[in-house]
Amino acid sequence: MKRELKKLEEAGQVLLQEINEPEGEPTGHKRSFWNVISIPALAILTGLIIGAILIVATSSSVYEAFSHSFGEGLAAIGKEVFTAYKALFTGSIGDPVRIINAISSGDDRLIRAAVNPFLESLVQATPYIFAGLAVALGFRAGLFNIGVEGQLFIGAACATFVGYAIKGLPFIIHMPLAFLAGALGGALWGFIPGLLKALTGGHEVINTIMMNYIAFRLTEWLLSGPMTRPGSGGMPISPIIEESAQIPQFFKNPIRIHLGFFIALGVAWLIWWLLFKTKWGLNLRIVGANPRAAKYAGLSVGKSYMLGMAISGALAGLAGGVQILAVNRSMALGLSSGYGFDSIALALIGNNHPLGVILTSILFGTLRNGATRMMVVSSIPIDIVDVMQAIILMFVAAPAIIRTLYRLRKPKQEEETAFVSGWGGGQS
Amino acid sequence: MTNTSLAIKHKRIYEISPGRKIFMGIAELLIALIILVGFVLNTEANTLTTFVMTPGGIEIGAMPDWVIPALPTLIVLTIIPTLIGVYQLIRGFGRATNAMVGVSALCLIFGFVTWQASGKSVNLAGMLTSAVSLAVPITLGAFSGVLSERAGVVNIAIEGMMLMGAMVGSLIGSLTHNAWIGLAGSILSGLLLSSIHAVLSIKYKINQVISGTVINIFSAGMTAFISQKYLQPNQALNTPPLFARLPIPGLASIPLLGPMFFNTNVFVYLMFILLIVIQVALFSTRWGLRLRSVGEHPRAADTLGIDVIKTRYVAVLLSGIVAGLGGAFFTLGSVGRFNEGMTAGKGFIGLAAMIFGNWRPLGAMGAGLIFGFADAIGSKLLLLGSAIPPQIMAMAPYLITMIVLAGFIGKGDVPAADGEPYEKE
Amino acid sequence: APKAEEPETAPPAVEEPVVEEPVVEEKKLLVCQITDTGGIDDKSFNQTAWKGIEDAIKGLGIEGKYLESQEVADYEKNLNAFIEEDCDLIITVGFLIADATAAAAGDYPDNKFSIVDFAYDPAINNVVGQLFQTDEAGFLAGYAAAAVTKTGKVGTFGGLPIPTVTIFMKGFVEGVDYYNSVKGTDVVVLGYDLEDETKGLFSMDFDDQQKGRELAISLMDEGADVIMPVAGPVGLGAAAAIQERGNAYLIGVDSDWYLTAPEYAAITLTSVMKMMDATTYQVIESVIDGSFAGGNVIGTLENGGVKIAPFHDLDNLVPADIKAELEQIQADIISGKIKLK
Amino acid sequence: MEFVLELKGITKQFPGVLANDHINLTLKKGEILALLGENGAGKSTLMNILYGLYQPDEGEIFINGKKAVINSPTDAIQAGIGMVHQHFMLIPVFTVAENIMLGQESVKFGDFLDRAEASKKILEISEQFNLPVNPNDMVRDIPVGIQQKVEIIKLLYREAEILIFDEPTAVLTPQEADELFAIMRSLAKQGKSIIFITHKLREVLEVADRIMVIRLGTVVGETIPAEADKNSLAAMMVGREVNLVVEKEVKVPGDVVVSIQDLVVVDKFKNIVVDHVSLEVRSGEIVGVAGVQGNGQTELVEAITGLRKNSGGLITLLGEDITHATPRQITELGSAHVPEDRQADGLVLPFPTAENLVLCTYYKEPFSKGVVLQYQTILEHAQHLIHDFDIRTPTALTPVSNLSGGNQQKVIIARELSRPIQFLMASQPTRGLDVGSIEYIHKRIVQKRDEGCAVLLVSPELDEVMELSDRIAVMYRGKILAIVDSNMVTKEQVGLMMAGEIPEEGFTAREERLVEKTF
Ligand SMILES: Nc1ncnc2c1ncn2[C@@H]1O[C@H](COP(=O)(O)OP(=O)(O)OP(=O)(O)O)[C@@H](O)[C@H]1O
Ligand SMILES: Nc1ncnc2c1ncn2[C@@H]1O[C@H](COP(=O)(O)OP(=O)(O)OP(=O)(O)O)[C@@H](O)[C@H]1O
Ligand SMILES: [Mg+2]
Ligand SMILES: [Mg+2]
Repeated sequence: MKRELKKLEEAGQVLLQEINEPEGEPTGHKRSFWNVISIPALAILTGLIIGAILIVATSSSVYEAFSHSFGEGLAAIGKEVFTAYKALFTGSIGDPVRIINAISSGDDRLIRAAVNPFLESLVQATPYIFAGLAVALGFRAGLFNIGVEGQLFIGAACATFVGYAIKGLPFIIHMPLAFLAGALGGALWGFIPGLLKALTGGHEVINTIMMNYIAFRLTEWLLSGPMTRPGSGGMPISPIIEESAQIPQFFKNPIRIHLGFFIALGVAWLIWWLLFKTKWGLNLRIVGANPRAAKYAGLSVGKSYMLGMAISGALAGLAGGVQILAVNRSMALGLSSGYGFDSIALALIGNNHPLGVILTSILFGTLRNGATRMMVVSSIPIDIVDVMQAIILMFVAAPAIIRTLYRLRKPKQEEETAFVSGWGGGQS
Repeated sequence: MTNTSLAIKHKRIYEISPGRKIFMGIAELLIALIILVGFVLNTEANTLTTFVMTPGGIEIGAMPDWVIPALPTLIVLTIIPTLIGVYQLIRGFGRATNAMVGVSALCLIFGFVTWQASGKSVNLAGMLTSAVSLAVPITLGAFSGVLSERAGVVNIAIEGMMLMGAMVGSLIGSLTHNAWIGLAGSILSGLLLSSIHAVLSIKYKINQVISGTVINIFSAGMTAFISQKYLQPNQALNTPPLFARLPIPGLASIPLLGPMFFNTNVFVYLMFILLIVIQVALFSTRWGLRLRSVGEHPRAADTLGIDVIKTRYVAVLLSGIVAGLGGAFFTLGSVGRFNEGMTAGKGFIGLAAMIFGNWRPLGAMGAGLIFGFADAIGSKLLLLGSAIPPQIMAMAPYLITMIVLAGFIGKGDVPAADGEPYEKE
Repeated sequence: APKAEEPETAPPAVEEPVVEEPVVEEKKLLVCQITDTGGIDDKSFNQTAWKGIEDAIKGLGIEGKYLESQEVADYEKNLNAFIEEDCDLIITVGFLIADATAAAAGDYPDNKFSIVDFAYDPAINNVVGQLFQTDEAGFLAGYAAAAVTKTGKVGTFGGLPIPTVTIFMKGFVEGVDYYNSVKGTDVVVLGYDLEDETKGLFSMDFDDQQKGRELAISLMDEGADVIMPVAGPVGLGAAAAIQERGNAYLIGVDSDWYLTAPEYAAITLTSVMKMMDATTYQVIESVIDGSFAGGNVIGTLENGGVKIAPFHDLDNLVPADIKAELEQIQADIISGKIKLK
Repeated sequence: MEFVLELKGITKQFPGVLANDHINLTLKKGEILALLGENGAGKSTLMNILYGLYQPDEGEIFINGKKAVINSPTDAIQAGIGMVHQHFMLIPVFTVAENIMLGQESVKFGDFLDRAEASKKILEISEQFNLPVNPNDMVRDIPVGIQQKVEIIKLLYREAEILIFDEPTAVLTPQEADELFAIMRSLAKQGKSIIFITHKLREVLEVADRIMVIRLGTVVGETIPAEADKNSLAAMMVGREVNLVVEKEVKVPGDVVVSIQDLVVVDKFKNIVVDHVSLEVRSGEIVGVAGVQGNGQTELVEAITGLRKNSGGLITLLGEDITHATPRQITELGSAHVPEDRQADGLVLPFPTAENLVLCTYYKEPFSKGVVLQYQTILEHAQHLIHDFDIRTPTALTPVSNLSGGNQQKVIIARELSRPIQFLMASQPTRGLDVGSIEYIHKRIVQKRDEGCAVLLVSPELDEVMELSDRIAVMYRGKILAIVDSNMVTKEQVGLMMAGEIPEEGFTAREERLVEKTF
């Protein structure tokens, strides 16, 4: 038993070493498994605890129970939290009893329904992965891309357009073409603030936020005008994309797991390779960590910002594109539940590393997926997930709070990640 | 010492790059061309444009309408940017270049309105009054930013603080049936959120932009949660009393200005009071000197015995108070009801206004008014039946923000230590 | 009125699906609603449809649940969640959710669905499409507005230039035009262009109430003294502005705002009602009595699916002859004597 | 005898470093005490403890015989202690008066600033101690020498009795330094006590009444100027004999490598900061640019290395026009640049040493093949340089942020000098380093020159420029006042020129090439 634990710990160590010290930039200090995992793990735990407090504090049945007696109140608290979190977990990972029952029954439909929660969590994670990579790459390149949401919309619009407007192409060409169109649209939308930062020093935080609103208005216009579905009378919805442009789903209803998830994993690997194994990536990271030194070393800071924003935008565009091509199959208002904003938290919790982004995306996808079930069972508004995410992000960003809360010792070496601050932009 | 003057007097070159000079000149001529082709050629002779100079529903401070012949006006409006553009191309305006572009842009806007309203009437005073009211949350957001950034703490959480302020104001106002208590609630919520921002960014020294993002996400989630859980099933919790219009005797009867500034609700007055208070406090008092020193060079301030940490806390908390106030405007000063996401990015535009306004209260308010104006004129043009689709028109404030930022950033005096956590060694 | 409602009545507290309990209670009919991304409190179709379910909870003793969709991809997921929950009837709301509903209806032919604000062509036999000829009611409101205005100007604005919104505005304008042609007056409608439905005044947003307020002020500044905002909660911003200025009237939409927004009762002239609650209630009834059959239900003046609300407190404002004329117009529309475009 | 200040057993432990180890120090009224010690010896730490910025782990402070608890600068100011920091603690966008009164403002009507009152007080002090300043000038507009006077007035304004000067002369011309010493002596005469920190042995011998030497956090000796000389002090500091003179053979310079003609550079406020500068550097020659900081040297260096846009003129490197070339083009032509601010410009602090060692070359073979970085090669290269240049780092993968200042500088020197170069642009290569490190870096630079490299050395340290350079160009207000043979001038003459004056008597001229007047 102990041996196995040890083995597990070792495996975890290797994994986390990867996350925190990509081969490109080892810090020379090996940190223990627990050291690395403790902060995010405890942050998530604390987020869940605070979520539970919120659930209890806003539950009328708890108050009612307390009005009867204290014991009943406590029981009600327990029941409330248990019910909610049980729904959260079975809704996102699955109910083992049910899976076994389904398998033993041999009914195809039952099995699909029983294993769906976990696979659905992966479906939910897919746009998070792309959006998270977008933010993470931005941070590595010294850019705070709050514009992922807008880039996602533009990417989705481009993918949709190529998806329905071009007809008669074979799948092998059409789908990749639509996919690339999504990347290109997002890249363009990201490139503009990158260009402005390079040329005028205008801070990308403000500009990307503005570009978000412009993207929303633009897609509204596109969808109710040029791209509207014939016969919808100007309803903001696009035609359904051609079959040849659709990213295939693997199973029948209700399982929606699709090739896009695996493409996301592949893209994450590609981004890791780009950032940590190639000179282009080093270039981006140098500019991100110290633009003045980058200039001194002969790098073009402006170009790097433009490139960084364009790649980041392309990834964001893919988040929208894949969602269209694999899940929605047409574009309408209400495309995103705020992936662009959630991905900021996500990238930070994942230490701006592709592997970390994948893990955190799955966590976020799981939370959101489970929240639906929680809403069905306990009528808890889904927005509670936002609150929990904010809290988790806060604790990850300020590990000192977690350390104080849980009386952890401070590790010898604090990791340093260069981030943007102030409004000076890339000048000086 | 050999030199008698102690200050270095540098030689300076006031020169605009030739590319910029030509670009601006062409832009101005283009504006003239748009007015000519778009408006002048499409206006019939002898039509009149009527500008109503009294907002609807107002009696005091009424003013006669302003009726102008559309075509001659438009011709004049073509000539002005033409002359400016030609001069710009030949000689250049040097330091006045930006101002001249501004004048040309004004000609374009005024021309557009004159053309659209030719043969009709348009309530100009109403539009300006509307601009002031739309400027209020933006300006308050900008003031909030000025307070914290002058002390060296970037606050992008203004949006979140306003959203929370709006919700809490509505909730408390509804519960107590008292707008003032609601306002106090908004302020308190701003204070609470800003204290989180302060603790995270000052005490724990986490990146201030991230700390702000945390608060924005938290506010969006929390307000939606509470709204769904309580406000929406129980409308009684979401019907706060509104602050009523409060004309200031005497001043309110000044034509045009009276209705715009002195016959509105308490938030517009608060905006002006804050303008003066913050301006004076920052630049003429001991408190302000210390606060600014902390934003410029915290170590220097520290060595002189100024408590950097405390000063920053105070600044951020004040920033939260003002942001909470800005939030209250939405529910208590404007619409009397909260709903999710109702701040619609005003906090962020407020930050842009702060930058555009050079981290000064007066500049911030000027910028806020420009954004408010952009918004108001957009609606007015839609109402007049503009050819531009409403979605595109709605982009105006955001586009203007970007253009303005591109033109002005880097020229301002951003506090030198803005965004940098202070580490006592 | 919502004011009187208790906070907890909205989503009835739902116990864990009873699995272990041996005593088989008589299972209540479970009706489940999936909102579009506007959310349950959109002061518009989501909320009105939910009101139909709430009425059925009280009146028919059913059980009701809802799920909010945060994005388009949630539609399918939420449909699956409710299918798994064994809902007896699933109500979906809005045009945008039509594709997903049709797909689910195809996959689960034994389940019953109903969709608000959409009609399938051809009809699907396990989905009831609910569509509303809102312009018919809007026509009446326009006529009444034209009769009431003192300035000769009335106004309207929308949330987004989409058919479900512009159909209100279109009917409203046609009603005013009809009044003009009958009475030889020259009442002007600000904010909507019959020729081009994308032209007009729109807040471009169903959230920004301050915008609604400013749009209403802008309309009043130009002289409008009756205003019909078709923009969900944004319309309440307009209501606040009208109330504050005090010399104009409001026309509510979707539900009777005199009842649902009682704080503005004093200025609410009437409301263009889209009886989604009633039609939803009817569909639930049809499930209970076994008469449920797919197809489309078109709400018209004739079947009471759309109507205008009483004038309530402002009854004195509308002359008796106008009321009579409105009755007549209603009959003429029903009979087809008056044709809407 | 009563001491105004007495430190007893002060100990301060930083993680891994014992910065102060039971240090005792005494100061008499009217005395000037010099503190000497190499980088990291613990001088600043001790002073920061005295000034309330750090709390000691052990030890006590007595002021005028009474035990004092100093928890913050406020306490220190209250106790009559004032400090002029090495990096001025002035706010550029505030006026002189605002800077001085900050923290002890004159106010009226409650909290409103009384600028007139403050100016009056400042002018009084200015007169009494002969420190001319104009209270209404903006600090960013006044020269460094005046800024320092502002710093001193700040202390006197607070009626400090114990004045601490932490490396106050680093940015001054010799004349200004002499002026400062005069001020210090007059302050001492008026009863103020002074602690004076410097790395310059000459200054210590000139101005101090008593000298204390610290090494590795402990006091290793105390002496008086009469009993010490430069060599003995250096040995005491470093713990070994140090060669204070740069050994350098006479060489005949070769061809022109870098030529600058009529260079004009403008800053972001459109001020002309480099004003029609012309200069040539030949192979095998070190040309030193002397001048007080802020006279355009930084901009000159940035213009030559392509970091800043030029507004006029022509620069050629090995015959190629590089006036508008990018830094990379210039580097690839065979030039190297040791930047002025090593942490801001020269290094990416969170990155490992190995990556920093290929900062300018990582994209080329053999460090990259195609787009893929060759980490194995990069590591081997790093190991090599770490050995050759004696860089003290635990491993090649240690982030440079963990290296000491001297070793960080060595990383840059190693990176820049290990390439085949024909031009070296060295900007303040020994800034803030101790004598040991300085000795090493000087040797390396001279070695490059001897190999035929052209070296342009920019430094505000007049000693460094005098000792290393073959020719000296003096920069003042953006112009080059004169270019002189380093053997032909005295330090005083260069110092005068740094203050903007050409010595009337001319230079002690030898026959040949002497002074090329450039304006
Ligand atoms: N805040 C700190 N944390 C950790 N170590 C520190 C800190 N400050 C100083 N040290 C260490 O304490 C030692 C003494 O530093 P100090 O700055 O006092 O030296 P110094 O004599 O002033 O050197 P210099 O001549 O370079 O100014 C050094 O080893 C330094 O690295
Ligand atoms: N911030 C830090 N983090 C970790 N280690 C540090 C830090 N600062 C200094 N050190 C370590 O403390 C030691 C002393 O640093 P310091 O800068 O005082 O060196 P030094 O004695 O001045 O050397 P040099 O003469 O090369 O500047 C070094 O070994 C360095 O690795
Ligand atoms: Mg050191
Ligand atoms: Mg020191």
